[in-house]
Parts: sequence; C-alpha cells; structure tokens
Amino acid sequence: MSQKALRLTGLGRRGLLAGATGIASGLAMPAIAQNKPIRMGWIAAVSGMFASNAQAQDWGFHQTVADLNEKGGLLGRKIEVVMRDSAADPSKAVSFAKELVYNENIDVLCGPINSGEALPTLGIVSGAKKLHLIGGSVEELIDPVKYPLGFRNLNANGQWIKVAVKFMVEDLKKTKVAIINDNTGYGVLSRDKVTQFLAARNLKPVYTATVDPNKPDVTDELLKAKDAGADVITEWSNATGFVARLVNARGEQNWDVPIVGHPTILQEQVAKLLTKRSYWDNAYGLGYRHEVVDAQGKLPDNVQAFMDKHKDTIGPYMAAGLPAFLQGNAAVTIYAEGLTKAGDPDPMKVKAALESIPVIKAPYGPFIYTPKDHNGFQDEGIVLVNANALLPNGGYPPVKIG
Amino acid sequence: MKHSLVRPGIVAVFTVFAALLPYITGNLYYLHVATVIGVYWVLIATLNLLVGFTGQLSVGHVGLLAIGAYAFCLLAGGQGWNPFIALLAGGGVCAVIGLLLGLPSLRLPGFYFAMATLAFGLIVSELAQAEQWLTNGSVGMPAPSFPAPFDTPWGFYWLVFGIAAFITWMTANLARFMWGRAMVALRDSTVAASSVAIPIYWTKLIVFVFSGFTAGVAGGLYATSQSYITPDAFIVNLGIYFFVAIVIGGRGVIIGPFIGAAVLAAIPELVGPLAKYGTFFYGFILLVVVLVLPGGFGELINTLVEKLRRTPQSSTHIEPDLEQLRTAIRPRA
Amino acid sequence: MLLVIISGLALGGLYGMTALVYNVMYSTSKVLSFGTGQFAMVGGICTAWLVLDLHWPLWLGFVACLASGAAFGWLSEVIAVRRIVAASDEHLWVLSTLALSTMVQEAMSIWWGTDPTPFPRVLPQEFAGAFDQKFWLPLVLAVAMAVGLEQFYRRSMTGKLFIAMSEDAFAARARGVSTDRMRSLSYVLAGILGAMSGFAGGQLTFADFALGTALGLSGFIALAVGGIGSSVGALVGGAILGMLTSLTTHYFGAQYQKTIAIGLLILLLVVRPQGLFGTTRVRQV
Amino acid sequence: MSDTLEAKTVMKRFGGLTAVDGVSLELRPGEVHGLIGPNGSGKTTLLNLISGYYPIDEGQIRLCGQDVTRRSVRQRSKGGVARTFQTPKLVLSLPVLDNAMLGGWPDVRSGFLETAWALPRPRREETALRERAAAMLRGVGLSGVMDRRADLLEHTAQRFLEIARALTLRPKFVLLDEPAGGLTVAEIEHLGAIIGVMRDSGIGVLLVEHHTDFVFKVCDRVTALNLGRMIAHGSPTEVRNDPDVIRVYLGA
Repeated sequence: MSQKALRLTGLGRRGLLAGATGIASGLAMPAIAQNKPIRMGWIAAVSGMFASNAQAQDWGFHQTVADLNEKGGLLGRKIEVVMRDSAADPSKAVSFAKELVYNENIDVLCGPINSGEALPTLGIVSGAKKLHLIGGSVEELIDPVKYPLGFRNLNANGQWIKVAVKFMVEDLKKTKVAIINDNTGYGVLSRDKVTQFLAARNLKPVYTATVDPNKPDVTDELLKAKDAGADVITEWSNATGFVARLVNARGEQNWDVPIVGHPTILQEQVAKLLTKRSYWDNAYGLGYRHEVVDAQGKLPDNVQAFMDKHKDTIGPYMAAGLPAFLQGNAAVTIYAEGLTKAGDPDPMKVKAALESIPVIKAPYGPFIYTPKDHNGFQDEGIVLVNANALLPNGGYPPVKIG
Repeated sequence: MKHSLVRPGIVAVFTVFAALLPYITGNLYYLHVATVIGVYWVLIATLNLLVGFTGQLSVGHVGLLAIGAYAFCLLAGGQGWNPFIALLAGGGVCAVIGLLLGLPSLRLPGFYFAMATLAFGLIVSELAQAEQWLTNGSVGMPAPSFPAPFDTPWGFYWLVFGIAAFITWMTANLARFMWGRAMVALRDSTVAASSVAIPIYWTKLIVFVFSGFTAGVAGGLYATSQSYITPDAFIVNLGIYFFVAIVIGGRGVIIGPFIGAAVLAAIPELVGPLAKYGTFFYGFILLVVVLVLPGGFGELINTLVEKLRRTPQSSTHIEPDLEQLRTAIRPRA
Repeated sequence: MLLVIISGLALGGLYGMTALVYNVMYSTSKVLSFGTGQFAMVGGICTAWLVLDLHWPLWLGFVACLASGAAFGWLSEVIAVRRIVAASDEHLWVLSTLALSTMVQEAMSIWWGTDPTPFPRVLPQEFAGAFDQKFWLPLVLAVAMAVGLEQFYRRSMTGKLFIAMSEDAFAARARGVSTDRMRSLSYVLAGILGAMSGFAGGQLTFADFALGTALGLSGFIALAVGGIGSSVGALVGGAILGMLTSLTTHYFGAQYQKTIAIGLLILLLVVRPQGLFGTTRVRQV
Repeated sequence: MSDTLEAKTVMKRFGGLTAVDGVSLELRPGEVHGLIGPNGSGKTTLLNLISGYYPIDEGQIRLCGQDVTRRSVRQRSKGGVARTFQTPKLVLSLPVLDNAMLGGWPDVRSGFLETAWALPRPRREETALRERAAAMLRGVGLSGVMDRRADLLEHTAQRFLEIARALTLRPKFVLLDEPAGGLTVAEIEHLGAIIGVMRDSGIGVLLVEHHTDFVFKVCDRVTALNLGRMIAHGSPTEVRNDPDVIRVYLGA
C-alpha cells in the first residue's frame, strides 16, 4: 500500500533505501543492492519459422549480458535472463509475456522479436507497467501515447523502404520501378509503402506483382516486368527460396537490371540457392552502417570489439549476418544505458532516462529516443549493400555505382 | 437414471472448483492459461459433437475460429458494436460460413471432407493475409475487451467460464437425447441409421453449423484473451491440437476432451522448453492414442466403470414375452 | 507464355506423381494417406543433404533417396496403417496418417530447419529458359511413372495381385494371397515413387520441409479431379491443376491461388464425385 | 388394394450380371411372405431394392399405392418399411436399449435446439420412447441385457435386437433378411412366435430365409427365386411340391 504512494512521489522503496544508505556510506550501496539481481525477460522464437536469425539474436543477447555481468552487472547488481522460446507462435508469445510480467517479476521485457508476435504482447506489457524493448519493425508497434513504456531497438519498416526508394531513385538513378513481393501480409504491406514513397517523388511503379513465395518459378513475372520497361526491380519478401528464384530468373534471362530489396537477399542461404553465384551481382539489400567496412576493410570499432571478444563462440551465428546478433546486443545495451542513467530499475525512471540520453551508441547503430518518438534508430544507420560483395569478416564494402 | 447421484455430484464439484479457480491460484498468469483453456473448450465441446459423435473429421475449425475472431474485432472494435452482440454476430457469421462449407463438403466421404476442411483453413489464412482493407493484413488488429464487470482478467475468466458451462450443458443435452443417438448411429453405421430414417446429411449439416457457431463465439473470446490478433495466430497446428484433445479425451464422451484440452494446453505452458517440440508432441500423442486406445481415456473410464458396476452376465437366454410384444406393437388397438 | 505453360505442366507433373502415389497405397489398403506428400519431402531433403552437405556422388544420392522413400513407406504401413486397417474404421486411418505426417514434418523442421535449401543439378546444363531440366524432369518422370505403373499392373504378378486386392480384398485373401505382404509391398513402392517425385521436382521446389503438406493437398486435388484408381486420371488431374495454378497466377496474381484451386475441387466433386476417369462404386449392404 | 408393398417386374444388373430379372411380388398386411432360393438367386438383392439400398434399373416399387421407386431408404423407412440385415447392423458403441430406441426416430419431433436446451418436449419424447423400446425388448426376450453395450451381445441376441429396433419403428411392413441364421432350435421357435405376433398385429412380413422348414411353417405365401428369376409362387404346399423348386433348390 505504501509502495504505491512512494511510486507516486517518484521514489520506489528500493530507490529510497538505496539512496538513504548511499548517503550514509558510499561503499555500502552495492552490498545491499547485490542481494537482488536485475531480471531481464527475453522472448525469442529460436525454433520455428525464423529460427536462424533468432538464434543469432539470442546469442548476441546472452553474450552482452555475460559481458555486463563480468564487469559487475548493472548498478552493482547481477543480471538474470529469463528466456522463453515462443516458437514463432503469437499465442505462445502472449502466454509467455503474461508469465514473465506476472510470475517472473521481471524488470524489463525484451522481445518478442517478430512483429507478428510482438503486436499482441504490447497491451499486456504496458498493462503490467513494465519497460518493453520491442524487436519488430512494423510501424504500429511504437506509440508513446498508448504504450509509453515501449521502445523499439531496431529500425522501422518504413525506414527501410524510404532508404531503398531513395537509393533506387537518387543513387542508381532509376525511375521505372517494378515491385515484386510475396503474398504474405508483410509483402503486400511493403508493396503499398514502396508505392507511397514513389508517389511522394511523383513516380509510379511500371509493374507490380504479388507472388506466392512457394511458386516454383517466377520467370513469368520477371518477363512481364521487362515488357513493362522496368529499369530496376524491388523485391519484398523474407522467403529465401522466393528471393533466390527471382535472382535466378533474372540471371537466366541475362537481364542485367538491378534488384533492390529486403535484407533477405543478402543471406548466404539465398546465395546457396543460386544456379550461379555471379547472379548475385547487381543485387542490393538493405544493410546497416555497422556492416560497412572502411577503406582498410575494417568494421566499426565497437562492432569489431564485440566480435573479437566472442570469437570463440561466434562461428555458428556469422551466417545469419552481423545485424542479427547486434540486434540482440542492442536490446541489452539500450536497457543498460537507461538503467545506469536512471540509477533505479523503476520503469518510469528508466523511460525518462532513455528519453533524455542524447544518443545511445550501440554497436548496432545510434539510437535517439525522445518523449514523442520511441523509434530511436536513425535513418542514416541504414545503407544499401551489394549482396555479392560480402567479406570474410561479415562486412560489406561501400556500394560504388557505375 | 438409477445411479444418477454420482455424475451430477462430480459435475457440481467440478463447477464449483472451476468457478473458484481465480481465488485458488490468485495469479494472473495461471488465470490466463485457465481462460485460454476455457476458450478452446468452447470450440472443442461442439467440435467433439462433430468429430467424436458424428464422425466427421473437420481439420478446418481453426479457420472458423479465425473468422469469428476477425468478425468480433471488426464489429466490436471498428464498428463500435456492443461486444456481446458482436460475439453473437461472429458466431452467426461462422454458422453461415459453416453452412456454405458444409453443403458441398459433407456429402463427401471422410478423407475428402477432412481435406476440404483443411483446404478451407488454408484459404482463410490466405485471405486474412491478402484482404488488407478488411483484416489489416499481417499487422492484425487489437481486440476489444468486454464491458464491466468482464473487463478485468477475473471478470473475463468468469465470462468465458459461464459461456463454456452453458455450451457444455447444451452438448450434454444433445448427447443424452435422441439427437445424440442419431449422431452416433450415423457415425458407426450409416446403413443402420438410414434404416431407421435418420436424415444423415442433414444431421451432419446441422451439427456442423452448430459447431461453426460456437467456433465463431470461441473466436471472439480468443481474440479478447489474446488482446490482439494476426493471421499468424490461426495456424493449422492449432487444429491438430483440437483434434488431439478430442481423441485423447475419448470420442463420444462429452467431458472427456476437456481433460485432453486442459492437459495439452497446460504442458507447454508449464514446461517452457517443450514449446519447440509442441506440434511434434501432439502428433506423437495422437498416433499413440489412435493405436493403443482408439476410444480415448473417456471411453476407457466408462468401460471400467461399467465393469465395476455390473455383475458379469452369463449367456443371454431369450425368452420372448409375447403378450407384452402384442400390446407394444399395437398400443391403442 | 511458353514459360507459363511449361511451368504449369511441370507443376502438374509433380501433382500427378503425388496422385499416383496415393493410388498405389489406395489399391491395396483403401487408405488415402495424409502423409503422401511427405515421401517427396523426405526424398528431396535426403538427397540435398547427402549430395550437397556430405558430398556423395549424385547417383548414390539418388539411390539413397529411393531407399529412404522405401524405408519410410514401409514404416508408415507398419506404424500407421496395418493395425488400423484391421479395425476397418475410416476415422482412425485418417487420424493415424495425419499424426505420422505431422510428426515427420515437425521432426524435419527441427532437424533440417525451416528455410528451403538448394537441390543439386541432376544433369549438367549451361543454358536456361523453357527447356530447363527443372521443368521437363518432373513432366517426363510423371509420364514414365504412369506408364511404368500400368505395365506393372498388367504384366507382373505382384501388380496383378494389387489389382485383385483393390477390387476385392476379401476374395483375394480367400484365394491365399498374403494381403498383409501385398500391402507392405505397395507402401514400399509408394515410398519409392514418392521419393522419386521429390527428386524430380527438387530443382523446382528446393529441399523444403513444408513441401509435404502442400504436395499432399495438391496431389489429392489432382487425384480427386482425375478419379481414384486411374493413372491417366492422375496425370490429367495434375496437368489441369498445374495449368490452372499457373494461368491464374499469370492473369490475376497469387493472392487467390489456393482459393481457386480448391474452388475447382469442390465444384468438381459436387458435379462429378467420382472424378473424370473414376468409376462409381456400388454401395455394399 | 392400396395398403400393400409391391414390387413390379423389377430388374437389377451389376455389370454384366442380372441379379434380379423381372420379379414381381406383393406383400400384404397381416401376412408372412417367404422368399427362398439358392445362393446368388437374388433374394437379398431384391430386399435391398425394396428397402431402397440399391437404385433400381427397371420396374417399380409401390408402397400403399404410392410409387416409391425413386425414394430414398429414409423416406421408405418413414413410410413404414422396416428391416433387419443378414449381418446385424447395430450401433455397437451404444447400449441395447438405445439401439432399440433409434427405431423411434421417425416419431421424434423435437428440434436440435429444443433438445440442446432440454425443453419439455424432448424430455417427454425421451420417456415415451424409452418405454416403447423397453417394451419391445422385453417382448422379443431381451429384458435382461438392456443396459449392455450392443457389441458385448451375442450374435443371436443381436438378431433379436434388430427385430426390436424394427418394431419400435411401428412399421407397416418388416423385411427380415435370414433372421434364423445361427439360431438354436429353441430360438427359432421363439422367432416363429414373434413373427406370428407381428402377423396377428397386422404387419406384413417378408422373410428371406434358407431354413426352408421354418419358412414353410410360418409363411402364408412363398416365392422361390433362381438366378434372379421367379420360378414358383403360391402357398407353402404348392411351392414345396413345385418340380422346378425341387430340382434347383430343395433336392429330390
């Protein structure tokens, strides 16, 4: 009963105690706080449809926590992870979210990491007044008014599409865009967004096709795009098989038109499905500034440092690409910065802290949160990279046109 | 009729226990699990009439669940209808769709029907993805909650509990009177059923429409229990779960599948790491039960009770009572 | 347009082969297995794994692919069919084959992963286009399989016994045919043919854990359209469905592809329940 | 006559084989009509044509003056034609009493929702039907096993249960397909008595049976078939002494 009153005054009981003892003797504080670890809830679909990416994220998440614990944890307290595998099933995600916020007494919930699973958990987590780091890219996930404690720890889908359209029009100087997307909700949604961003530049796609991602051959769609006079193709699908068929079809038709699109096109899995590896040339996928190497072929320092530190266990997760495990890292890093600044795990305080930090420099990229915008990730963190230019260290050289 | 005290007694104890469950656990997460089991039960109870009693293997009820959920969210959320009216309307929509689906497909033999309903489930998820103007595509939509006093987790639990109890009562009535016998008859022997003038096709159809209606109601409740729906929430595997619950519980036993539903829903929740193997596990259980115990646990218990209750009878001695027969054949003559 | 037709026919070949596999099992057991499409899935993944990951030569991969199909076919008869057929309850075999099919698919998704993976090239080929082997392989194999099966039914003793069993299992047993062994044999044969279809279609579909369910449904539609028990029907049904899928996607996009295919099925079953080439069965009292 | 069940020159072919070839037969109320003939002579097929399980190729079936040739089994059952089967067709997972009660289905007026809500009418009908079926079961001699599941019943008892179910239908005509098969002498006697009561109550009985002594004893008229054709027709004595019947069936 008194706890509620204390929270209203802006001080949780724990904060009050810590503060009081802190004043009494500066050294006693960790001793008292140590008895209760920080509990981070973590929901990731490490089995099911998106498993390989999620496993890499999960690895990045746990490594980052381990690093922090090695340095003595946060606020002098150890971090405990309570992990649940939602198996890409939204109803499981809902159950686990409830379990974590009600039963496991967590301080923050990270994940679920797919939009489809994250959407149903928003109301639950905000209802329980827990801080929520959301790992999905769909726009609707973030709303500082409805879900004041929800923060996104990656880019939004619109940012991807905005950057991709800008790349096609400004860098590649192409205006006759053909959109080919799969018939999943995500594909159709993205198609509409591309059309919107093109319209903002007074352009109309010359051809659009929505295709079943399991369709064994997409040559037909590709030829229709060619007939329509397209000079660039943009694809929106996260089905590796579908993307590979598209790239294959373009290669087999000897049509050297650039393909620009979803990060799936960068996956090694796609390359393996190509009849010839050279078909991967002239295919551009959405990547991140943190993947782009400098003139010496070096990755950004904080990225390289993280990878060096964990080079013994990173092996299996390299194939999923740097963004996956760095996204897992970002969730922990963002929370850690907010908590350290707040000095207290009370969600409202961490929220205020996150909104007031000028920039959080996670290896994934810079995040800037304000009271009005919880998207955080900055447009300039996204760049297009050339699929076939993947370097052994997992990075990409900057794209050179022409 | 003679030994009628045991069964109502069990039912009463169970009802009181279920109604008081929120007080017993006092934990919102367990309450959520109990609520979801209740929601599933609303669907399974009548699906059991279709699968267990009538013998029609519908794999596509998850499609009806989805339609009910979307209808509820659109009407109560988008159109601002009263949630209770929207819930009934969702049921109504599913009853009509059930009718349209059942009209052609219930004429087909078993496997054809199963495939047609499986296909129906796939079509629903295809359309839920594609028809963005209606369903919001993969982004999905939030589900409204019910007005007070059903707007709290406890209140909602009791609402689900009340509806589930009402539906269970209805299915139990159907099962114990002539309609129940007719359903079992056309499952076990269509020849016998038609020899006593049971309208086989219409009986199947009416049961299918009824189960469609409750699947729609369950859909609305499901949406609220999840607070948000996306097409991904209605995967075919959920349909397999419904099946396994019915088969383990025992086909043709009203309350048996409840135990199946509860156990199956609770296991992955209580043993988190099993989530990954969930569907494999459902398949495995289904196979084992079909092979070892085709009648399910419900029928096993029934048989045991039967054995305990009756003294074994020696061979039947047939001694007709002709006078009685005469009066029975021509009662008024 | 040529490509639309060719890829439609290739798909049709794949569906037709699946329908033939249904037929082989149905002839001896009167069971339509939910797991029919899984033979192709297992065969395809098995080949991809052995040839691309373990670097076996292709011919050996092919042999192993057929062996995996044979083993899987035999096991599904032993596990999911034998005891159930004895109980002669349609309800039960639908459930047991559904259960087995679910288990196999889930096990594969856990072991192999959910992303489709590449399938090796069968013949060296330097060109691309309408005459790509990925199109004609399933087509040629489907026709070969249908012809082969017809020859098998007409010429070989085992084939004749299959036919005898499909017409009257009771009479066959009465004449001393070991119906259990015949059924086992037919499932082994079905497994081999199913795996072969997975091999033929591998370059088209890639090695994908979800292939089984999709093929099971499409193959069944082909079977129902063509009529149970008819090899010609299976091919024609497959070709119709494949062309329809290909043409509707060409003209209307992919949003309603399943809806159209299934609409065709329901329509046909209402108008002609026995399929185009099927025969009506007399009801037994 | 308008209260008879008539088959007029009916014809049924299976592939190239003509199973029933222009047979006519008239079943009158309060009469037991025997149908005999060697195996494969078309007796059961004729029964299936009359009750509607097989579609007919040529000819006509009339029930109480109405043409029912194209009517379904269900419509004929509702019209008062009940039957039993060579191998009993019971609902094996239900108790004996429930099986007999199924015969009362045509009289059930309660709708689906009425039953779901357990309104008074379904309750009333349930009690009445239970009484009716129980009386029939006692009548045919199954009073001791009413609560037993039908699959636990012996074969002979199953035959009597089928008769009870047929009678619960309150039929005008009953078609019995080899009811005496596998019965003991005493049981055959009981069967004869039951058939007698049926006749006395005004039910027309068509009896397909191999057991010729029994047929000649209980029947008022007898029809003999061979290879789908009628070879003799008349009183038991006439048929028994018919040379064709003796040649192809009874033996010298």
